[in-house]
Amino acid sequence: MDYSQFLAMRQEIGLLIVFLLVFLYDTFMPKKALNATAGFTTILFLLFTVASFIWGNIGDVDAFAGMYSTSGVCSMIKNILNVGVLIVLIQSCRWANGELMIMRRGEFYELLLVTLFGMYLMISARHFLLFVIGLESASLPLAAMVAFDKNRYESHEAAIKYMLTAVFSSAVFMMGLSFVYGLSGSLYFHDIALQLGSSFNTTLVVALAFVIAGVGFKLSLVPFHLWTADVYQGAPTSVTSYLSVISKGAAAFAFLVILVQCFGQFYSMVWEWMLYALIIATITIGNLFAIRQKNMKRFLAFSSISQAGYIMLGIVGCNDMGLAAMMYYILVYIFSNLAAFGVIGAIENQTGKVEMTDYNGLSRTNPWLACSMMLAMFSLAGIPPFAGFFSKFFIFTSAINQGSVAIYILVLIALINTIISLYYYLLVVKAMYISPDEPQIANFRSASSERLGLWITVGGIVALGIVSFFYDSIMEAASGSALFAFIG
Amino acid sequence: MELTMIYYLIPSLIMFCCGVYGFITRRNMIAILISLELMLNAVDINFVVFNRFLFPGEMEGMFFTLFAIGLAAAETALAIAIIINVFRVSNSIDVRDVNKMKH
Amino acid sequence: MQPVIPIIILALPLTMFLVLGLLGHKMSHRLAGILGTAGMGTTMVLAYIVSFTYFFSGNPSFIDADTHTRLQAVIFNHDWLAFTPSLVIRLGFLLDPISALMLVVITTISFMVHLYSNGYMRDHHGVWETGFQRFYAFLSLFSFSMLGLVVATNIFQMYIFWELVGASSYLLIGFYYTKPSAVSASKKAFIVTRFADLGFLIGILILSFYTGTFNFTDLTSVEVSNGVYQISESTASSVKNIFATSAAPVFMGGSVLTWALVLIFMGGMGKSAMMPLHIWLPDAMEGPTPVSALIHAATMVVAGVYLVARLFPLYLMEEMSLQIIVVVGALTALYAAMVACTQIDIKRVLAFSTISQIAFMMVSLGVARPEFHHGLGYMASMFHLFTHAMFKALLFLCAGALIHAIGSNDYTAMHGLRKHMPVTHITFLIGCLAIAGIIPFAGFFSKDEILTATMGHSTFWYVWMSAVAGLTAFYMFRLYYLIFWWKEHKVPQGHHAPHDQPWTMTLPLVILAVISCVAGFVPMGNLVTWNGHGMFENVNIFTNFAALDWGVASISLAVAIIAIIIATVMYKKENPLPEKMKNLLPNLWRWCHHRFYWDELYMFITHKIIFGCISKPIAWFDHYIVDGAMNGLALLTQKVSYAIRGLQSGNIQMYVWYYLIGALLLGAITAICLI
Amino acid sequence: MFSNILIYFVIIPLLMLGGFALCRTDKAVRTVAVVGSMALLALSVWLLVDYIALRQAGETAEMLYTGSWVWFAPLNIHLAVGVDGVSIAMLLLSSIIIFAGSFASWKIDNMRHFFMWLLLLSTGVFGFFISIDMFTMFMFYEVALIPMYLLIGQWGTGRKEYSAMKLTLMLMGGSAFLMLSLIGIYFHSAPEGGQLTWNLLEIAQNDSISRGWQYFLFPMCFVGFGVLGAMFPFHTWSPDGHACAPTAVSMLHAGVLMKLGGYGCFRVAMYLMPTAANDLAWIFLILTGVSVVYGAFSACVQTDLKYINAYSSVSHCGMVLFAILMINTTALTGAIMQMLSHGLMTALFFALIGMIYGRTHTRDIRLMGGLMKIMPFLGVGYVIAGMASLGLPGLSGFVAEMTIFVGSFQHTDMFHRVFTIVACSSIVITAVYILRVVGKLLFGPVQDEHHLSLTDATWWERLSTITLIVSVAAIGCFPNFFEWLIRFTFSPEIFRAIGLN
Repeated sequence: MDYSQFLAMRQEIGLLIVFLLVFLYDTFMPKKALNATAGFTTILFLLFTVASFIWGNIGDVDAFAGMYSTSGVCSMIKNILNVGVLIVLIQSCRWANGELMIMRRGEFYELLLVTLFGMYLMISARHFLLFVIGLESASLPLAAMVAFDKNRYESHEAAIKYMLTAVFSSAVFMMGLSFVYGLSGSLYFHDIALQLGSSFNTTLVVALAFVIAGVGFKLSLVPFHLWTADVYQGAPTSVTSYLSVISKGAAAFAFLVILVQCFGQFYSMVWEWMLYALIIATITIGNLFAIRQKNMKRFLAFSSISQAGYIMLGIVGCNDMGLAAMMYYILVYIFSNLAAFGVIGAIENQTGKVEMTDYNGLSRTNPWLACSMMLAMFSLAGIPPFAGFFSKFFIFTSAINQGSVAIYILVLIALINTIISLYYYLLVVKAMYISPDEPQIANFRSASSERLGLWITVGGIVALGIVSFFYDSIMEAASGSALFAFIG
Repeated sequence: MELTMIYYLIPSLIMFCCGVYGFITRRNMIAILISLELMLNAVDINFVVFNRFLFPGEMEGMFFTLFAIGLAAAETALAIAIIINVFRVSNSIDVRDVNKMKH
Repeated sequence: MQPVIPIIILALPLTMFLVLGLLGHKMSHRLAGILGTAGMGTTMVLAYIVSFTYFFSGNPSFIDADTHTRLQAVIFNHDWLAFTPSLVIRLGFLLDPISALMLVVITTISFMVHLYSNGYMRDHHGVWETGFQRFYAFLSLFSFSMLGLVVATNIFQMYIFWELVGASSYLLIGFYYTKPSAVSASKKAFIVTRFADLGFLIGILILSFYTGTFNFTDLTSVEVSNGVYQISESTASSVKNIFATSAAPVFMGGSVLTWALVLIFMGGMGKSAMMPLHIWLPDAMEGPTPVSALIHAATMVVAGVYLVARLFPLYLMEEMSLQIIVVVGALTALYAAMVACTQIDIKRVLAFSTISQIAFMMVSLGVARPEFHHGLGYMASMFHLFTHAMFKALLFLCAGALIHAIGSNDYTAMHGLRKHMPVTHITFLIGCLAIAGIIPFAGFFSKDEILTATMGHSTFWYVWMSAVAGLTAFYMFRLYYLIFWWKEHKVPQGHHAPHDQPWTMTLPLVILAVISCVAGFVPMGNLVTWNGHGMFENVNIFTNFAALDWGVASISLAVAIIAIIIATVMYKKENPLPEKMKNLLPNLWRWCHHRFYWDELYMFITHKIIFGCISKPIAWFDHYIVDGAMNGLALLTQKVSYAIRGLQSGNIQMYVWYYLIGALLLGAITAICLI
Repeated sequence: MFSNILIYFVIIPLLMLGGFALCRTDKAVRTVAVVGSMALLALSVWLLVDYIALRQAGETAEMLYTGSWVWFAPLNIHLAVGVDGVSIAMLLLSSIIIFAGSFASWKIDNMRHFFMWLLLLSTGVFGFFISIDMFTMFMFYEVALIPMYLLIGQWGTGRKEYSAMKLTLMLMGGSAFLMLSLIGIYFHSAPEGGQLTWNLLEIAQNDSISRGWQYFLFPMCFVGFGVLGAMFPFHTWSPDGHACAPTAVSMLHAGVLMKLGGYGCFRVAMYLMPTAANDLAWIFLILTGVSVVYGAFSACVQTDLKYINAYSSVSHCGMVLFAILMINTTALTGAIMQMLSHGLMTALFFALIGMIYGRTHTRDIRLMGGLMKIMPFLGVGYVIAGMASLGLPGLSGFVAEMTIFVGSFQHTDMFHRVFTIVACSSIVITAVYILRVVGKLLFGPVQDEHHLSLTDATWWERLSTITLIVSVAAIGCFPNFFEWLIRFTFSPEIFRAIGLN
């Protein structure tokens, strides 16, 4: 065996090193030094992120007989996730240093890094065994993280809901997988595609549906989304923000890889239509549920469900442009959603309030928080000149690139849904800026880590769209990918 | 009588359905976990059977099954831990009691 | 002719308007009055110069020396708005017989009114009316607009100033804007004329679309051919050809030309208060009396007549449109005369009399044909326009003097004023004689020409119009007697006896009275004819006498005298005869007194139909259906959102159940669809 | 990039935004607002003069001052700018109204934030008018929409939350259709194998959108812009929105923002899809023709001043779209004239209504009366605005409407004729509701004793009003200049829809 193949996995290995260092620090450092765990982890991760940007991309390399593959796009999406995780880490500093967390904050970081490792595997896996390992290691530790707020009942309810549905989902997924295996005789993506040829039968369609359901669960596509709202609401805010952006981003990319690599030849016959149905259902149901939510986290949960639908539009296009648009969308979505969660977290950490009515008159007491929240909402709603507009526009453009009338109708439905989504995003703005009620939240100074997080995210919201560099480089990475060879 | 593949697949399918049925009807969360195990094991059987009957030259399905068993164990451990937590907080492991967050 | 003077004629009133309007409140009342009057006086002098130059200078651009034909002279013409290369609105100055005539009429009356208002617009103690400066500003605006209207070189310029006179009329009627009746009268005037203008506009659009021009010189040029004066061959053929070959030559039973002309006439009907668009004029008497004299008697209301006269060669090409004009005019004339017999408010009597007299002019235009005395009706119409402006302005100004002295519009508050206000009495009498058509006052000659022309066209209309002429004499003398005779004037306790007004008010009366006496001798036939060709070879002071058709003249004179005698019998002294007459024909009297219920009909149409049956339902529709649909959509979304909330039941088992169903359905439906 | 004058139309508002962010006192905010809006005004006047000079010098290019800088290279998105006479007229209109609007909001609460949002809106407006790249155009379009929500919500009156939400959602609904059609146009912007482009001029030159696709995309594009142009039946955001908006916002919104709709309709929908424009115009002609009289009739029975004006805007903006759909040089020129005219006079109306409302604290005409005596300046201003609205010659409304009517009358078929006459009849209905308001509001006896103690306009209100009145009169008195400026765009060679008509 050629051990130099491990070099291809440099990003994963780097992450493992970070994980180990954090583990060692947590285990062996004196108690006093443990106060610095959060800072240590963040800085370490920052270094890793930077290094990953610089040395991460080694071009298209397959390793371990094709089980593992990395390319410009893969390293790009990993880097994007890294940025998101970095922001989550910064934002969670205050929470991690809080009274309740003192004993367990090391575990939080370790679990988080492990799940990220799992996601890396999901992204780079070209063999279902590796993929399943990645999937499970990305979801099981998350259940523990969701349950982190030991003293809150909701946290446990969320954890058990997540746990049971996740295992159910992976059972269904593997059921589907077993039939795919039965039909193709291989678990290599590449071989599956070769073996299946272009013929398909009922079993394969149902198996494919099961596979889609399994990954769709991670992405919280309707109707596999039902866990999302409860879990987001119950989990600690930092975990929710992590769940809502990072794991979704990784899953979306993995979803794309599976669909085009294994089942690419069935695109226009089978799963294009499945995706249409899923996208319409996801966007619509997510929006319809979101409009009457009162709890901010639950509200953002439904909003993130409908955002997942938009992300899927990038897959429907099934070309480089769609891939780039999807990655760009994920990047922008990370910043926008994290800005929103940053504000929610800051307020929750200070006052414990998460209801939308608590935000009434926020602009008068905490103008900067309100402003960040508003920008986040505008970006999520796709209002220019904020990044969300560009990402939405590009993802619609990439979808329409496919050219059929059906896709126009699909996009039209998605666009009409943006109006519903605008409505509920504006509800938040209305509460903060327009509602004449007495402000519920007194003026306070949020922790410097929270402010740093907000500055980064708000800066991203403003800059990611207007500065074309980000999209251009993503597009450059995506246009080199050989992912779409089987589409036809 | 020769035991063809279908003789294995049908029980596995039945197992899977039992698991689903159990998951949906049982109130005890431990029972639900057991149902989940049933489902996962049905998947394992499938893999093994397919490997054995269709692609006997390779071992991919077998290996997958091994890993799946490991994963199932991890899942169960974690699930039980959380169930215990839930029990500590709400004094109940009835699954229908954990529905405070809804709509 | 250099365009300097014409430009000043237009620019001076406009400048006055701007100066008085913008700076008026900073000036003293007296200064504003003097400024306005002086400005108008200057304009008048300049207009006289221009007009006399046109008529008498013999300048080859004004008169063709060989054929003695007066020409249309465009003094200047500046592009204002080019719609297409050919359809261009130009602002210019067209001199031809009728515009020169109108220049004189407008500036004279306007100057008189300006002068008169100096006295009228202040009370007995010399306190100025509020908004005196504004009043003069509006008068100047009106004069500007009216002058612009008559010198228009193209039909769209005319429309522009047509609208502007409408607006200034609106402003002046509503001068006493705190009075609700004045406000509603001004509104009514504007809206009714606006409705008529809609017709005018569409007419213009049709006409200009098919002829490709707005210019009067293109549309109506007249030339001599084979010794006969007629609409120029080129214009006639091109217009005819265009209308004959255009894509939609026939529209709802009429040729496009007919439609265009009738619609344009509709505009004229509105401005000139022809039935059924006359209802605004009586109400317009809510404005200050000098305004009524200027706008609603002498100048603006004859714009309709002027419009038809201006396009007369075109009307000649469509017999049907002329017939319509005759019928509308004749009906209006009779109607207005009948109503005038029963009104109490002296200004209303005069208003209806104005309507009736304008109708005379309309009929006269309608019956004019080149075959008959070189289009005598056309000349008569313009002649009557001229004389009527003078004596009707005189009558209105007299009425103003009376109202100013008495403080009321009703003759019931007057009676027997002849001794108190001798100057007013005499001048009013002269006005009455003139309008009644008594020789040798101005109205006699012009009305006689009209009746002659009507006779030449149709005996029926001649009899009809003669009867109306008789009615005119009757109601005017009824008014005269009721104001100045009937019974002795009772001065209320503690009041001064009414007396003649200051010189600023009496001087215009005297001047106008003198004009009313002599205007009939103006040899109009040589100045204003439809084709520009003079009617008489030699002109002297008795030309008009010589040209009279004595058959017609004696009959009309007799009718007038009989009517005056009846009026004298009925109204000279207080007697029960009028009451008896009223009781003899109660229904007729009631209908006349209520002006045949036109106003009520309009009220019904506007309030019940337009507001009640169109606007309100539309507003309702907008609010409940269109907006309701939008709100409904939002509500539906909310409702659906609530309806499906059960999906998120909070129960894990339901979650996986939906999950499974979803996955199976996804697979199954796709499979079924594909296989 | 910075050598192009047009860019400064975006940069100045952005600088002003920055300036506001630094301001600490109301006085400083006012200074920045006045200086900035004067700079914008000066810039647009200078642009106008320079443009005329270039055209006189024989410049025949379709657009002048063009510039194009790559933005998102993979999608061939450029920041492309360029103006012709129409855009310059619109820029001028915008800067005049922003100038007047700054003075009209001299005393508003929370001034700094108000002006920041207002200037964000203006950035969008200016950006929209200078863009010739569909993407940037659309971006600026949406930039202009969203500040409305906060401006109405925070500074509005009445049912402001409802109205703000409705306005935003309906306009965004329109832009949803718009976005789809723009993307659709992009993918058909070049013949098979050619470089796709967002640039309007290039797309028009390529002329590669097939008839079928035009049929599909044109209605969406037209409706998308039409919603902002208050096209029946998508106009209901307008009355509620205007009624609740603060003065300057109503001015800017009715004066400029609604023009974005009309501008987009011809610059994108008709310009790029001439075939469909000609074939499908009749559908929209019915809608807009209806909206002309429908708005006017609705205005007749309203009692709230702003509702009256909002419905009159529906009618007048309906006229804009109506004229655009007539697809000939004269009518299209008239449409732009009507945009200018309506923009100015409706801004004037809303300014005056705001000033009156600020004094009487009611907008119900039944509760007011005789205000002419109490506040003559505002009264006279209102009458002038009314006269402009009902089309008095010498003011802007007349020339615009007449151009439209003459243009529309060029069609000889029954359908167009009937709708032209229907549209013409609106001048009567307009007179009805304008005079009704003027009569009730300004004339007659004073209704409310308390009103007697009210004061007339302050100097900044006078300045704001006079600016607008002078502009209205300038268009009304010298229409040929403006028509000349505009007409170039609509020569059949450039605007192919006319050639096809």
